[in-house]
This record gives sequence, structure tokens and C-alpha cells, in this order.
Amino acid sequence: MHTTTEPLLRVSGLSARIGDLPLVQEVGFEVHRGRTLAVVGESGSGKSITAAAVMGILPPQITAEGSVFFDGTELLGEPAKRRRARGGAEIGYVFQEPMSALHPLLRIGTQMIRPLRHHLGLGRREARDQALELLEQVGLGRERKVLDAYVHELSGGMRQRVMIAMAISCRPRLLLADEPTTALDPTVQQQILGLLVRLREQLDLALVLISHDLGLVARHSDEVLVMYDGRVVEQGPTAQVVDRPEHPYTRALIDAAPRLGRRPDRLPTIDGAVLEQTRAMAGGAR
Amino acid sequence: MLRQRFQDLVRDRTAMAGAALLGLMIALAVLAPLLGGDPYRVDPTITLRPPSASHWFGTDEKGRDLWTMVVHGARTSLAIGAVTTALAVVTGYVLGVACGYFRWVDAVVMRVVDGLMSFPSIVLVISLVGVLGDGVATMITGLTVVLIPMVTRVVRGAALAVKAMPMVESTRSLGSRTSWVLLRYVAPEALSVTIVQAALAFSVTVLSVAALSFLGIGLPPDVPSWGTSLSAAQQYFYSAWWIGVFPGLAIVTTVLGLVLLGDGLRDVFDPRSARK
Amino acid sequence: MTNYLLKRLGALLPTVAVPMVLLFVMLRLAPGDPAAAIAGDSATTEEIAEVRGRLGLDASLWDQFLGWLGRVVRLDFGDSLFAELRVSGLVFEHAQVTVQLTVLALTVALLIGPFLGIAAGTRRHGLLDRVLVFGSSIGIAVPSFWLAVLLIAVFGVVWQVFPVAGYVPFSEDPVLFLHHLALPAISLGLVEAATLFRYSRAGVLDSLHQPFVTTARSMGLPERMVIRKYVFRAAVVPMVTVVGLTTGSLMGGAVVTESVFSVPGLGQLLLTAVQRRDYPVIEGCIFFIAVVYVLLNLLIDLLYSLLDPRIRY
Amino acid sequence: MTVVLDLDGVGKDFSAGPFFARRRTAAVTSVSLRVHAGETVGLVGESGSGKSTLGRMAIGLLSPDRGRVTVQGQPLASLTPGKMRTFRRTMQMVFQDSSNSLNPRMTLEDLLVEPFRAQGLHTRSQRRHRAAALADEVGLARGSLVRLPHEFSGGQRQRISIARALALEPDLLVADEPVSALDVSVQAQILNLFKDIQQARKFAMLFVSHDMAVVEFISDQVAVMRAGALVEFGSRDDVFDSPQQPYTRTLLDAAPSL
Repeated sequence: MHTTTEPLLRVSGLSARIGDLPLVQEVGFEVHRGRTLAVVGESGSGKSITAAAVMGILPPQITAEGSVFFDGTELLGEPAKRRRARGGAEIGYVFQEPMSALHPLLRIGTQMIRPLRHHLGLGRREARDQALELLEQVGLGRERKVLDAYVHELSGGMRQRVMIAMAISCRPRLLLADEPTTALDPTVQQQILGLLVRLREQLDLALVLISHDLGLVARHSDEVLVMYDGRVVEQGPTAQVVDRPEHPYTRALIDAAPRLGRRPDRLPTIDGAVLEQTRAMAGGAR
Repeated sequence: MLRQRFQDLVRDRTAMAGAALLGLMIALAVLAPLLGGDPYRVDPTITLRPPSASHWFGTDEKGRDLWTMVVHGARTSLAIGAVTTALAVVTGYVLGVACGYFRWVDAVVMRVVDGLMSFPSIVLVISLVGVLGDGVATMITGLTVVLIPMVTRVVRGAALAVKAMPMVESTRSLGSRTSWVLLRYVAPEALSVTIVQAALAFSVTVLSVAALSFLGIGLPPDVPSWGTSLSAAQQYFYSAWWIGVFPGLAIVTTVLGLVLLGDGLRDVFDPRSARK
Repeated sequence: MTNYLLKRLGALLPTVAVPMVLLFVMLRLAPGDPAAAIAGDSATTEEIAEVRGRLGLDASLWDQFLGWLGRVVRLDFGDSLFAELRVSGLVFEHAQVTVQLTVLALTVALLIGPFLGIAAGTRRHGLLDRVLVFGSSIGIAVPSFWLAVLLIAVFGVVWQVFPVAGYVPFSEDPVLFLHHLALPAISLGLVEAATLFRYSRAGVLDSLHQPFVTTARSMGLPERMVIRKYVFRAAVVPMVTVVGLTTGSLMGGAVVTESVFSVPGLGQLLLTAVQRRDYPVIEGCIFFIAVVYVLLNLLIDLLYSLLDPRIRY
Repeated sequence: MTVVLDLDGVGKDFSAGPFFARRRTAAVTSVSLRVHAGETVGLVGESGSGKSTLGRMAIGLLSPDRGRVTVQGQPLASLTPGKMRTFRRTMQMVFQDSSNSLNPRMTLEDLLVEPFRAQGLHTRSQRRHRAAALADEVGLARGSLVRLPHEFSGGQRQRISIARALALEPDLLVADEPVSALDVSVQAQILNLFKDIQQARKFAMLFVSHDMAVVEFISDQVAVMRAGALVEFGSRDDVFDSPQQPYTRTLLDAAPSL
């Protein structure tokens, strides 16, 4: 199933570095509205840096180059102010740890209402109504109690729902979720991923899911991008990548994880040769 | 590991600037008998002379050479500072580690420490010296009593933090003795913050000694001291600015050196609280 | 809350008890005869015995302690050894002046320190930041009494815009009151401003890197709003403790500064008492300062619970 | 098969809540469980289920408020602190967070010698010899004996933790989420290592994890905990093929699969 329209986000030749140390090299991908791309990789693969580079929230010591083409505009090189203003209104971002990503001393309502008033120009009352509406949308119900609560008073799952409500509040077209369920229990993980996918459909969003767990995001994504050591190893439709991985690294990654119902005596591990080969194939010698 | 930290310290420009200032003052203090004249020689014929080739910093109201007074003042300040700091840091370190590890010690010692901590130290020293009577020993006692809680509290915090770390649970699960845990786990970690506290304690001592002698408390009046010189400046400042300036600069140089060195030590030895 | 307050008061009891007991013990255990020292070199045996009787030093140590404790609990510190005046009256009268000076100095410190700290923290590594950081290091190194001497020399003696010494009660003439306390308050406040500067700068720097600040930025809020509404809000909480500690060290500093400016406050009372070994007055001063400390600590706790919803008593 | 670990009605309370309205809540209500020699029991549950608390009580790092813990026939509660110290060589633990559970000032050799030193076993040269052998057993290069913990990768640090736990040749090993912080590729190696050494040494293992797939791979028996209570216990095949409790089924449904 291929859409003929222009992709909402087209990243090409994206590289990021700290000083001389490359973190991400020559990464490229596309995302269309209404579709989900999973970016998968182990720690140090550069997946989170890639997301932060798209969002424009890289720490100052990291520099990015290449192209991040979003809805007809090139974002890299855009003035910081202009870039900042796109946050929330055009691109939403869901962080890994909602506990620390939400302000501990401000009420949930206050934190949700500020962007609503800033981006959508709503009045105080309208913004509050809208915030209630959003809470309902993420499955928390129209609860004033949640708006008046502080983050430490909510459970892990509720926190992440609030975080998502905030990220979609100003009607972005692209939603980036960086390991949105890593801090949560498995049962809650599935609920949150389900919620993200449902919102993607309802709001016609383009969704990018960053994760270390291919098994987790496989059933929620249309396409997968596998990264290793800052480079793209393999990308394609999720079913194809999972069932018939072309690259030995992807294959090894899938096999190395224990899966329900398999019960092997030993797990296949990724040997050094494959990693060496992956490095070489993905981008040549350093 | 210590060597690594020491190298970091040498590379830290703030710390080195502080060390240089402090080193200068220590050199003056050590070489005072060579650099200056006799601090007890009073010459009524040359009172309140401005700085000149024979008297670099001028003379004071009793006709003593001010340069001599300043370098011997450094001797007084730094000697009292060193002894007090050493006593306070060693006691505070031992108490702090013990508090951090043994609950019953903690219960007793921390009540006292809290009581002394949350009290203006200078007032307490003044009162203690008032009760005990003047003298160098009294002053050292008073200052030590005031500084011990400061060190104890910080060391205890560090010790408690170590005790809660998984590595202590890990060594305990091997069956390690308490003495081993204290010696190899708690003590080395607590040492880092103690080093930082030492610089702080030293600077508090130097400032306190200056303040006390400025008020005419603690030190016998004929002992050369920056504070004593400055208190004379209150009367003679208009006619002899140098009495009010040079001893003050000596204090600032010493304390600034300690503050900068302390900041550097904190960056290297206690990076967590340095960011705070 | 009531429960909590009671518990806190219990925890703060050592703040009063420890210094008081320390003084009690030190006086009795100190080498030499305190009574002889107080009575002076030329005192006769009878006079020394009389002083000993007045101090209660002739009883056993345990009886002395019980008697002393009873009086302290009743807030009865007796009379000054040198004037026929109640210690409580003396302390109260002088304390008013010290409290006024402390409040003025705190105002000076609060007007300068946090403001510059925020300015420096939000412009890290800029020229302003470096200058202020260096300035604050010097500020911490300068003893407040030396600053007082310098200020007197410049503003009191050379330019003669401020009086060099003295005190006029607020009720008599508010303008003269401020005029007299201006230099003491500035010399005291400037030094503490340096401490406040350091803490508020560190607080801002710390908050700037918190994940929730990144979240606010990712929501497209302008940097000014992020700093004002998110960074400051987080940085202000730890400042409460620092301001509390500052107030404490200001009271300590006031003791010294008062002597430079001949301000008739608690510091002067204490100094005179120390020089004359007027024990009841020393005890009274320490007791008062300790009580103020306890109240200050409770106030900080209260502010904390108002500012940080995570803390509930 | 001999029973190595016998938990009999074991429970533990924790005080929680605000300063004054502090309540005691049960982290573990009352759990009975046996682990035999040569067998691995997987203890699975979500956060707050009490599985780590139970694991710590099993080797005497926490003492239970209720019930009895017996290891190799020895009730732990009756041991004096001194006896407990010596008895620790019978039961060991592998910790979750290897970056914090190793003293950063100790070299690999110090870390591997520490168990013997703690128990006063062997001579100095024998200890070093055994440390080197342990490094071999868990797949750490002998050349790295002089290195400090931060110079190792996460997987290698977990190997160090395992080697330390094995040093005293325990009869019981409790592993508390030992692979949850590791990348998939490293996790596979460590899980294999656990299987290998258990087959070689035949100790009883209580393997605590939140990951159903990991538990299925490593366990012979499976115990499912929820809110401080044991909700299901049985052989691996029984629990995974025909779970009796709806909660177990929920956990199985939530587990990622390809």
C-alpha cells in the first residue's frame, strides 16, 4: 500500500556529531500522514538523536547537518525562533520519562493550558475546556481532578497519557514518540502504544515511534527503520522486515530476543563478525 | 583514581588560581621571620608613616612596620586556621562516617550537630570565648566546636548516600564485615566531600579569626593579627588609609584563594553537588 | 499540620538546648575560677564568694544544672551582673535593633543577589556571567566588617553623606533611622548578596537542564516564557532554604557590624557581656537568637510546603 | 531433589504515605514457595508486585515480618549476625544495576577476590588464582583484571556481578532483573551464560523478572506475583501453555511478540 501524496516528513542525509565524533550518519527516511514509522535500534544506535534532530531539541554541543524536509519547508538551518514555534503546533514530542518531563511544581492543567493559549490563542476558560476534551481523548475522561493534580499524584500510565494529550494538544501533524513506553509495565505499554496508533488514525497524524524493542513496536507500525552505530541498517514495510529481514544484523536482532512460545535451549547471539559486517555495509569504514 | 582527580584539579583553572593565591599567603606566613622585622618592636617616633621604601606598607599607630604585621598576621591566621581545620575535619569525618553507618550514633550525634549547625557560628564562638576566657587555645577550641558540625553533617550525608547504594548491598551479600564496608566503601566516598569541606572550613576559620580579633576577643592584643590591625584602622583611617587597606587585602587574598580552591575541589571531587 | 508543627518543634529543641547546655558546661568545666575572673584582679575573697553565690557556683554541678534548667524553662535569666537590670528586658530592647538591621540587610541582599544570579545563570559563559561570578567570589572573601570600615571611610568620612555611627529609633524619625542604618545594612547585605547570587545562579543553571524545561521548549513556548514560568518556578524552591540560612548568618554578621557602627543591638550587648563576663546576659542573648532561629526554621518549612506540592505534612 | 529454598508464608510490610498519615502496607502479603537444587524458578510480576522484596528476603538481605525462610534446612531467622555472615556463602545474589552495584574504586581482580576476602577463604595467591579462573568462567579476558568497572560495558559488568556471586559456590542464587537494563543482543549472551553455569554447577535459582519471554526462556518453574501475593505457580509449560489465572493471561497478551 503506497500513498501517492508527498510525505509529510522527508529526512535525508542527516548526520549529527559532537565535535569530531559522529553520532548519526547519513540517515534518511520518509513518513506520510496516517502512517507509523518505527525507528528501532539498541543503545548508541543514534535513534533518539535522530528524533531530537528532527524536533530541533538537540543539546547545544551536538550539531546536525543534512536535510529535514517537513511539509514543504527545510527545517535544518531555519532560524531558531521559527523552528521553536513549530514545536507543539506542527510537531508534537512524547518523552520517555513523563515523570521528569512534566513540571513537578505546576498543576497538570497549567502545563496543558499554556501551549493551548499560546498556539491556538484560546482564552483561559476555552483552553481549560479544551484540556478536558484532550484528557477524554487520551482515555482519562473529562476529569477536572486530573487538571488540578500534580504529576507525582498520577500513576505511570496516567502520566504518559497526559504527556501525549499535551503533545497532540496544539494539533500537530507529526508526532515523535521517543521510547514512550520504556518506563512502563508491559500491560500499560500495550495500552499506550494502542492509544498512540488510535490517535494517529483519528487525527491523521504521521507517527514516528522510537524504540529499542522491535517486537514491541512491530504490531503497531507500518514501516520500520533499523539503526546500528548511527547508521540505517535496513528499512521497509514492517511485515517484510520482520518476516524476511534482508540484513544479517536485523535477522540477529530478531532472533536474539526471547519470544513467547519458542522455548529454545540457547538464544542465538549476535557475533562480532556480523557487527563488523554491519558497520562496513551500512556506511563504509570510518 | 586519586591521581586522576589530582590531574583534573591541576587542569582546573579556578582551582589553580586559588591555589596560587593561597600558596602566596602560605609562603608569606612561613617566611615571615625572614621577610619582615620584629612584630613586637614598637617605635613611637615613627607612628602612622605612609608607605615608603623602608616601610612598604607604612607603619601603624604604635609605630610598628605594617608589612611586618601583615606577614606575621598571615602566620597567626594560617596557623590557627590549619590547626582548627585539621581538628574539625578529622573529628567531623570520623563522626560523620559513624553517623552515616550506625543508627544509634546518628541519633545521638545528629541532635547535637543540628543544634549547633543552625546557630550563627560567630555568635557561638564569641560566647564560648567569652566563657572560656581569651587565648589562642580557647579560640581554637571554640572554632573547632563550631566547625565540627558543619563537616559532620556533610560527611554523614555522603556516608548515608553510599550506604544506600547497591554496591554496599552487594558487598554485604557476600558476607563482608562492617569494618570492611566502612573502610573500602563508605570512607573513600566520604573523603571526597571532606576535602571540599576542608577548604570551606579553613576559609570560615580565617574570617572568624579576623572578626574576633577585630572585636578584640580571643587573641591577646599584642599578637600580630589582621583583625587587630583593622580595628585600629577604624580610628586612623582618615589619616592613615594603609592600616585599613593592607590587612584587609591580606584577608581577601587568603579567603579568595580558599574559595576558588574550594570551588575547584568541588568540581573535581563532588561533581554532583557542584551542579546543584 | 498541628501534629507536624509539634514534631518539628521537638526536632528544633536542640537548636535552643545544645548551645545553652554547651555554655553551661563550658563555664563550669573551664579551667580557673570564673567567679574570680568576673570579680576582677583586685577583688577580695568575700567579693569573689559573693559572685560565686550569685552565679550559684557553690552548689553541686547537678543541683546547679537542675536550678539552671528550671530558670531557663521559666525564661528567667536573672539580672545582669553589672547593672541592676533584668536580662530579659535588656535582651528584648537590644534585639529590636538587631532585628531591624537584619531585615534591612536581608532586603539589600535579596534585591541584589537573586536578581543578578538569574541574569548570570541565563547568560552562562557570557561576559556578564563571568564578571559577576568573579565578583561574587570576591564578595564572599570580603569580611563584612572590613567592608564596613571601607564604607565608613568613603561615605562617612570623605564624602560625609552617611553618619559613621549611631542609631535613631524608627518611631522617632523614620528617615534618620534609615539614614543611620543604611551603611550597616549595605555592608552586611552586600556580602550575603554574594552568597545568594551563587545559589540562585546555580539554581537557574540546574533548572535549565531539567527535562521538563525541554518539554516546555518542545511545545513551542517562547524562551522568555519558558524561563519565567518553568525555570524560575523550579529554581525558587531551594532558594527558600538559602534565604533562611542567609537570615541566620546575617544575624551573626550583625553582631560584628553593630560594633563597627556603634549600633546598640544584640551584638553590642553580647560583646560587652563577653568582655565583662556577664554570664546571665550571654545566656539571654544566645537563648533569644536560638529561639529566633527555631521560628525562622518553622517559617521556612511552611514556605516550602506552600511552594512544593510534593511536600505535605 | 533436595529443597534448597523454602519460603513459608513469608510477608513484609513497608511504611508509606505522607509524613504523618504514614500507613503500613504489605509489600508481600504471604508467599509460600520452594526452589529445588538444579532448578530455576522464574518469579514474574509488574512493578510493585513485591517480587524484588521477596527475592531479597530469600537470601536474608531483608528480614520478613511474617513467615519463615529456610535455606538448605537452615531457618535464616535463627542465625546470629555473625553466623549469617558466614552462611551467606550458601546464598548469593546478582543485582539488576551492575553500574551501581560494583565499587568504582576496585579493579576487576579486587572485585573477584572480595568474596573470598569477605569469607576469609584461601591464601592470597589462591584467591588471585581463583579470581582469574572466575573471569574465564564468565567470559572476561584475563588481561582486563586490572581494569575498573567503568571501563567495562554493561554486559561485561553483569558478567562481573555473576562471577562475584558464583565465587563462593552458593547453593542458591537469586537474580534480580539481571538483564532488564541490557540491550537485546547482550541480554541473549547473559541469559545463555546463566543457563550454562547453572547446568555446570547445579545450584537452585530464583530468577526475578518482569519480562514474560525472558522468564519462559530461563525457567523450569514459574511463579506469578501480583500486589504482594502469589497468584499462579506451576511448571513452565503449564503456566505458559494453559495459564489458570486471568492475570497471567493478561501478562502473556501484553508481552511483545513477532
